[in-house]
Amino acid sequence: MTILFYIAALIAIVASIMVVTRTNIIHALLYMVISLLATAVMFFLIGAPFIAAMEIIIYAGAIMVLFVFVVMMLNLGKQAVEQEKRWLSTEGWYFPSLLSLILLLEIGYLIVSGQTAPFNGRQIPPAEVGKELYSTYLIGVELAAILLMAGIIGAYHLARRKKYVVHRFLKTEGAEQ
Amino acid sequence: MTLTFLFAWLILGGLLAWLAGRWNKEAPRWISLGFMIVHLIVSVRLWISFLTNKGLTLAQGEWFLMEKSPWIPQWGIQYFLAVDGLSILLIVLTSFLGLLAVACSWKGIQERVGFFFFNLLWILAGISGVFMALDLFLFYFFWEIMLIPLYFLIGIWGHSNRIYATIKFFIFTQASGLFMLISILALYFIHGSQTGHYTFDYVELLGTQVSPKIAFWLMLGFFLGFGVKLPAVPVHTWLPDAHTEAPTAGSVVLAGLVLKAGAYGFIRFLMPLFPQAGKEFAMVAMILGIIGIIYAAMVAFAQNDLKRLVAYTSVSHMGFVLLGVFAWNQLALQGAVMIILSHGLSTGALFILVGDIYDRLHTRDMDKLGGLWSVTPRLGGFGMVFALASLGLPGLANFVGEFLVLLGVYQVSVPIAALATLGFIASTIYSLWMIQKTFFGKNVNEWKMPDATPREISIYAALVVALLWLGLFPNTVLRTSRQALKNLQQITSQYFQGSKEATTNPSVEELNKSRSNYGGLE
Amino acid sequence: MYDLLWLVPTFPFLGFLILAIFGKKIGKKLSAVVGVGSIGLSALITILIGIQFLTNPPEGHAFVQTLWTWIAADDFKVNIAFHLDALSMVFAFVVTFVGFWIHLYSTEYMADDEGFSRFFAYMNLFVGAMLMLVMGDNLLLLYLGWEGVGLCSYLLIGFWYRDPANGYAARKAFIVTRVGDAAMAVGLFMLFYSFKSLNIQEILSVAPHVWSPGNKLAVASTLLLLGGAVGKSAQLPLQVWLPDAMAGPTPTSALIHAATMVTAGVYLIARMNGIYLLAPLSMTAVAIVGAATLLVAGFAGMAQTDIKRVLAYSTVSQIGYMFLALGVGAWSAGVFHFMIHAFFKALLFLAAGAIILAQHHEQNMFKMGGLAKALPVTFWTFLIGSASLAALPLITAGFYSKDAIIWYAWSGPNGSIYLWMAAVFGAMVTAFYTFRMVFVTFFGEQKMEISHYPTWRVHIPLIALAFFALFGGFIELPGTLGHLTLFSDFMKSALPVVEGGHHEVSLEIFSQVLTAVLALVSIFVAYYLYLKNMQIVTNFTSTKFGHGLQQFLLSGLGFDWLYERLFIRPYVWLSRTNKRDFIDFFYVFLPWLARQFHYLFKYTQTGKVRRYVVGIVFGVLVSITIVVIL
Amino acid sequence: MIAISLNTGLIIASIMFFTGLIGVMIRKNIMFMLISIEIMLNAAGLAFVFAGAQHGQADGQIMFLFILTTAAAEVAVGLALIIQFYQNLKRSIPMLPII
Amino acid sequence: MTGHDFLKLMPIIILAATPLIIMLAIAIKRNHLITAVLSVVGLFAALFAIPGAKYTNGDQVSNLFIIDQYALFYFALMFLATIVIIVPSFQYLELRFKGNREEYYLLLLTATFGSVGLAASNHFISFFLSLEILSVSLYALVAYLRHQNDGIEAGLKYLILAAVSSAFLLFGMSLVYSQVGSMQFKDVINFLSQNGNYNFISIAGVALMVVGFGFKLAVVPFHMWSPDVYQGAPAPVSAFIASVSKGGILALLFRFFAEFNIVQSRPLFTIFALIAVFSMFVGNFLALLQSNVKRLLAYSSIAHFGYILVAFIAGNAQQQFKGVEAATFYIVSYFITIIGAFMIIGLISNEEREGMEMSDYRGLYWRHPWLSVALSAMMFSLAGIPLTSGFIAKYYILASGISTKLWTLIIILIINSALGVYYYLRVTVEMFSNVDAEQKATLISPNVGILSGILLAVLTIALVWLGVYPTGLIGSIQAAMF
Repeated sequence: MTILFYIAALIAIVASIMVVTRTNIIHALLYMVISLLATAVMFFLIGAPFIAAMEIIIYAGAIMVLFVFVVMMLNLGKQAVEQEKRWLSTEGWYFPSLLSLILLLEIGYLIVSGQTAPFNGRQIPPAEVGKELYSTYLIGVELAAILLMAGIIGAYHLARRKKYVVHRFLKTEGAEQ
Repeated sequence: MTLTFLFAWLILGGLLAWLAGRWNKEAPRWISLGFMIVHLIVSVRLWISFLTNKGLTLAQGEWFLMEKSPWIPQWGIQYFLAVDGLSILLIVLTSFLGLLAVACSWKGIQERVGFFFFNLLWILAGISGVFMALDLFLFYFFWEIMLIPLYFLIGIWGHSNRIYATIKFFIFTQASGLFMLISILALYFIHGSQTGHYTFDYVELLGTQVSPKIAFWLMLGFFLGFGVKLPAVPVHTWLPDAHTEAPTAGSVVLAGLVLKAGAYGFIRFLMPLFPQAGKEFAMVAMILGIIGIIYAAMVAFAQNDLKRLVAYTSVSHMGFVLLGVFAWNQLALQGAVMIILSHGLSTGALFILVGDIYDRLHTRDMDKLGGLWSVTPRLGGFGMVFALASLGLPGLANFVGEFLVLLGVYQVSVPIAALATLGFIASTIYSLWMIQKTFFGKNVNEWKMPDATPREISIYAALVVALLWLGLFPNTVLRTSRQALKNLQQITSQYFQGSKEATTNPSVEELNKSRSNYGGLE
Repeated sequence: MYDLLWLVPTFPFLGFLILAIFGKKIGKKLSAVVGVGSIGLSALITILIGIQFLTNPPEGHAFVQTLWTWIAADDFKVNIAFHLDALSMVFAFVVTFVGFWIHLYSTEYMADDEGFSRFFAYMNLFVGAMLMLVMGDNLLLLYLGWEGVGLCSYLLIGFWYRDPANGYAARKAFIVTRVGDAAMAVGLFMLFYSFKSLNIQEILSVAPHVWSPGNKLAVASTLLLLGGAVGKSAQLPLQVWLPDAMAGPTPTSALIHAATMVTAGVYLIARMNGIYLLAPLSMTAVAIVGAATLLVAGFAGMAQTDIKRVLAYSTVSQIGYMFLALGVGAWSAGVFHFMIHAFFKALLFLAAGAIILAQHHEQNMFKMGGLAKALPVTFWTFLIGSASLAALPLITAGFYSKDAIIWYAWSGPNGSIYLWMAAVFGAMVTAFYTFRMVFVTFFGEQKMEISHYPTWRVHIPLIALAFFALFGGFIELPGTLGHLTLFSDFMKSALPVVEGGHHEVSLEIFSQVLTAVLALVSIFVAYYLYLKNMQIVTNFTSTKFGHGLQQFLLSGLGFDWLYERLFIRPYVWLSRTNKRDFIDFFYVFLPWLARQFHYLFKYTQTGKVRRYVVGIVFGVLVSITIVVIL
Repeated sequence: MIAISLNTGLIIASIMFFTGLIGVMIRKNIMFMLISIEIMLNAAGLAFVFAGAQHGQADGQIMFLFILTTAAAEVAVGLALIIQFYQNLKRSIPMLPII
Repeated sequence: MTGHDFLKLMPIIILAATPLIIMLAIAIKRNHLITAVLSVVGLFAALFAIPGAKYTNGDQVSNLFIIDQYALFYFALMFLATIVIIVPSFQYLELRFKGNREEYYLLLLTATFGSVGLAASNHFISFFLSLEILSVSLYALVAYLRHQNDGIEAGLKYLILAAVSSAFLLFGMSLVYSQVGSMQFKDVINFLSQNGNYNFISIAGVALMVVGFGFKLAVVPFHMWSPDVYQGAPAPVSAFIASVSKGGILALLFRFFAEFNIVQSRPLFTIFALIAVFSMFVGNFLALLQSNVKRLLAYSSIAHFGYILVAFIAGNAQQQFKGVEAATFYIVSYFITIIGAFMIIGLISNEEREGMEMSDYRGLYWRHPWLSVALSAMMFSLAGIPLTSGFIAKYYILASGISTKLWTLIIILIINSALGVYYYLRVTVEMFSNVDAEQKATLISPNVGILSGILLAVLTIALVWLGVYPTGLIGSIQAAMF
């Protein structure tokens, strides 16, 4: 079982590295989905089946799909790739990555130096999560609701497309509706 | 109630002048003139009542008048105004010079007259507040209020590069004021921790025992705050810029009164609060004073802008005050108070004169001026009197002060007094240089200008009479400030022995012994 | 009669006020009346008080009148009070009497000058200040008068202000005297430090008890007072200003730079004789200063071409004699010489003024000539004056007063042979240059015609002063010639009598005869050189050495050149370089530094999001490393 | 059920977190930045679930749920902004190189 | 959720309900005025619910929120601030934005809700969620004028940076949670004070959380977004960001570190001290020669939060001058000044652009005396000159600093406030420098409505009143503090 865990962890890390280094955005998105699925497997192994399911349904399912949809809508696909290549090569990416590597090492050193308590690995069924969710953290849920409402209002307002009334000769701006 | 009246009256006057200024140009002038005259009458009446019944009202310790009411009780801050001999003198000076400042800017200021007099009266309110406040927080409060109107005064009605000068002046005083605020707060906490009662009350704070090392730093904070206002040499460079750019009234108020707040601060707050640190620091401060006198006099001699020259002269005169304060015996202090008053009058007069010349010829460059005596003998005559006053001619006010200071300083240390007397020579050089370049010599570029108008003559005459009166009959002033200065010395008595006991040499014992046998001659 | 004393200084001050305020309005005539009248009134009152002083002197030979308390700080009490005793009586008399004649003279001299009323205002202010100085009861009041006269000399030297050279001379005079005043001020502090009072009589009476003779403080304070006296009386170190002071109108030179102000130093030392006696070192110092000055000024006088500068140098040397007299302890002789000198020097100056007026304001002697016949009265009075100056034996007053000093220089309490020799040699030189001046201006052919014939207002003062120059000396005859000591008996009450010293009569006769002979010889030499054949002098001065010597003497033995290099140039250079006040550079540096920081941080605001994320990561890195390290 | 220690879990999460961080810093295209941010949030969520599992409490998972909702909201608004950004770009309004 | 909790939460509930009611109103008829009035009414209702909440006892509401006096004080402050921001934004939107303006108020209310939630939370979850509500609504608000490119650009920048910093915050929280085992603030703080010195992971976690705090407060290492966002965003939104959002976070910062004395743990003390010092210097130096007034206010707010951090470091050890009291007073005075200043910038704007450049304020004294008096009062208060509340605030911070002997920080504060005076004065100098005729034509003439005129007057008077007679406010703060 632990080997399975390590395999999943490895896949997740490699996939996320691949996401970061791809030039084509669609490939990056797909690698992202793989990494999410790997994390879901890890959740399942740790004993958080509900979260594993949520991860797959919402994260991989909804958010990534949204990404793909927007990418398609703005048909960024092909001609963006060469632009990406140019952008990726020219950009001096040594300094920032060096910086975050040092940070990673320091955090890793701190975590490793901490005491390594054994993992009691109790399985937490979804029922318990639900009960907990709607008793102590009820207000948390309502907060999440307001958060989503704000997100919707914001997205609605920003993404309104201006209707183009394109006349043959007078290229007027569409009335802002 | 008169104390609150003294500064609230001016604030009211300022507002009224500003409002009146919105619809007609003449009104603010007459309003502020009226307000200043009333202010002068009240302060003179206060002085007279102080002189006449000084004895009986001294029940409240040494304060002649006192007004105390809680302001911010959580922090132990009170609205505590009190006046003794020293403060009364300075308030009368404020109102006298304020009146002259209003009178002399009668023709000079043409546009936005209301706002001008608003600022002028608010500066005077701030200054009279400073001289009365005895709650350290209230003192700091007035100390800062003085700045803003003056900043506007110089910034709006100044001359060519007024922005640089006014911002430099503002930051100088603001930064040094903040250092002083830290010292006040540190003292407030030390006192609070010792006695459990957190207060800014000057009278209570006097007794706090502060360890010598910390006391030295706190004293240094106060010294920086007051040293910048009274331009002690290393931190004086804001004054010439502020003066060259300020309008006439601004310069008069700046030189005549704002500088005096620094001097007053030294006497009232620095030495009594930290006597031991003051005594240790006395020698350094006196050397600074000497440098101030000689250095500023030499720089003054080199200037070719008239106002800049007069500005440096006030730096040099204030060097004497620094000497007098840190010599801290009765003679030196009386001398310092005399210099404060006489310097206010003589430099204020010089600035009004220079302002009138500027209004006529629109140049202050001494190389272009010259031979004005033939054109305007009256202006020349008054200019001569004020220049002679500033070089310390006996019979005029400055001499009495300088002589007393040097007499007092002599008791403390001979070399410093000797060096300071060199200041006499240096002051003669620059004063005569100024007179020569402006009034004597050939009228090279044929200035034609009208002689002094009746208004100007009345201002000058008032100043000459005041200078002569202070020069020949200084006793009324000395009598007013004597008791106040004695009390201040009483506070610091354990560190500064009075001039008689400590530095006697054998000859004086014999003197007293021998004097008795032939019945004093005078 | 005595309580009218306060009127004596008040009249001149009143005159000053009236003339200063209403000078232009009341016109020349009335301002002349006010100017001369005020001095006349005060002279009248002084004479009346003088007569009463002689007939029934006040008890203790001194009268004190207190007006009001001037300054009363802690234990320092000074009041405005007048002290009249024999010494101040003499000085007051001379100031007002000679002053009156000079004022009368100047009504005509300054007649066509447009600053007429201003001139008389300054002159009245001067007389008032001089009277305050002379009659001051305490040293501070004396100091007030002291500075007042310094101011008036400044104003009057720079009277014709249009010419910057006069302004420079006036400033030079005031600043040099101010140097002396500063020394004197320190002396005052020292006296107050020891005696807790500045009242002169109190100091004099207490001094012997407090200070043992030769006490360090006594010497120091007396030397400082000497410094003040040297400054005011233009003695050796500070004598540079008097020759340039001739730039002022001639009546001023007559009154201030001859008769009264320059002798203020003499008055101060004479007045403070009590403490000087306690400090023999400073007595000798005074004597040496006097002797040295009389020689230096004498030599300088020989080479002058300007008639007024000759007289100026002669004043300096005659005051040198007075200092010599005070230095050797012959107090009354010094004062006597002061009185006589005041008469004949004022006479000489006024006559010179008449000459200048007559020669189109020409001051160079060698351009004038042959005026004897043209201006008979001026000639004869001038001759009497110069004879008295040159101390022509037996007939002139100058002889009696100078001879007494020469004799006491040797025989006085701390007189010495060298001082005597210096005095005698000085007398010879004085005779030489005086008669050189007389021959050059009055004899020989007339080079310029007369532009203005002096009227009665010039002649009467000349004659009056000439009378005193001649017969003033007979009130004090030396032991060998009738021994009349009217003047010294009068002075006994104020000044200590000359006692001690060796009194061989034969020696006294020898010194008197020697000085007389030497004086006559040098008169003849002057006659021979400047009247018989000028050639010797011209070819002497054409040689390199001769010319160099002439220039050296002309410039007052190079003191001016020295002081220029020593004091004036460094001071002016130092202050010029520091015009921008170098301390200010520090306060200019601070905003510059702030600007540099601004540009430094500005670099971080690139506007690129990725740079900001790097910034955040950098911040996190720093905090995590802190956690790791600490 | 599986005996892995909390520290390894945290290390895995931090590795993923910092890869996301590198992604944000390196990539110039905004879309990639958003995706990298998603990785970082996911990593944080992972850490929370590990911690929750360690302590046997449901808090970790509940926290993960809320992280999910915030990620969703953020992505929504982010993509809306990007759409608006390209709208303006297409109408060739010169864009500052802000990326 | 007992009856008590319900009453306790009443202010938050009303605030949450208002956007819903407004959406209903929009659904009926989309009208700008009604939306604005409704939101103001909603806010006032929430304000009046506060006294009710104050007198019901039992502060802890479920384990997420704690509605004590401290929180209620900040509630009142936020509500008033938002009301004052709404008034000018109404006029601003009328002038500048043609599209539908109602969403603005919805987002504004949710943002206030987020900030208020921050002030009241004492649990990681409520902290994170309120923070995210605030951030998400701000993304949209910043980019509200969507046809303006710099608005979109600012929005994108703000989004990416906020997301990164909240990711850091989360990661920090997870590390802390993994060690502590509970997400309640008081458990975390107890854990930290007991074994904070050797359990490095928890300290590292807190250090990472500091990134979240630092970003929202725009203190130095995380400050770079603020000038660009302030410039890009519309004036009222920048006012909101500068005041309400920073206020919420600051309230939470003080509550989080309330019992925990910063000075004990050396790493945290060094981090906060460094942040305070650098934000003071960077804020002042960058603002020194800034010619754009909005960017100048951004930099000055960085510096001001540097000063507030000094009070935070001073902590509550000293009985007389608690750090939290000084910071709260400073926040109140800071709110008044910064909202007023941004309101004036909002007023001085026309269709094309806002009056951001310094040259727009040239000679304002002689064109609009009252507007310029208000702005110079604000500037003097920011500079800390007497007669204004800024002086009392700075004095209060100085007192709290000196009482705990933080001498180096105090000296740096003094130097910086002297530096600060320079650029505040430059604004006033710009205003009273006289302007010639043809220049006058190009300047934007401000159109001050009646309502915003009154509001501005009220703000200025409040400013001067707090400067001269601050006892009222000090009293209520001292009562509210824990």
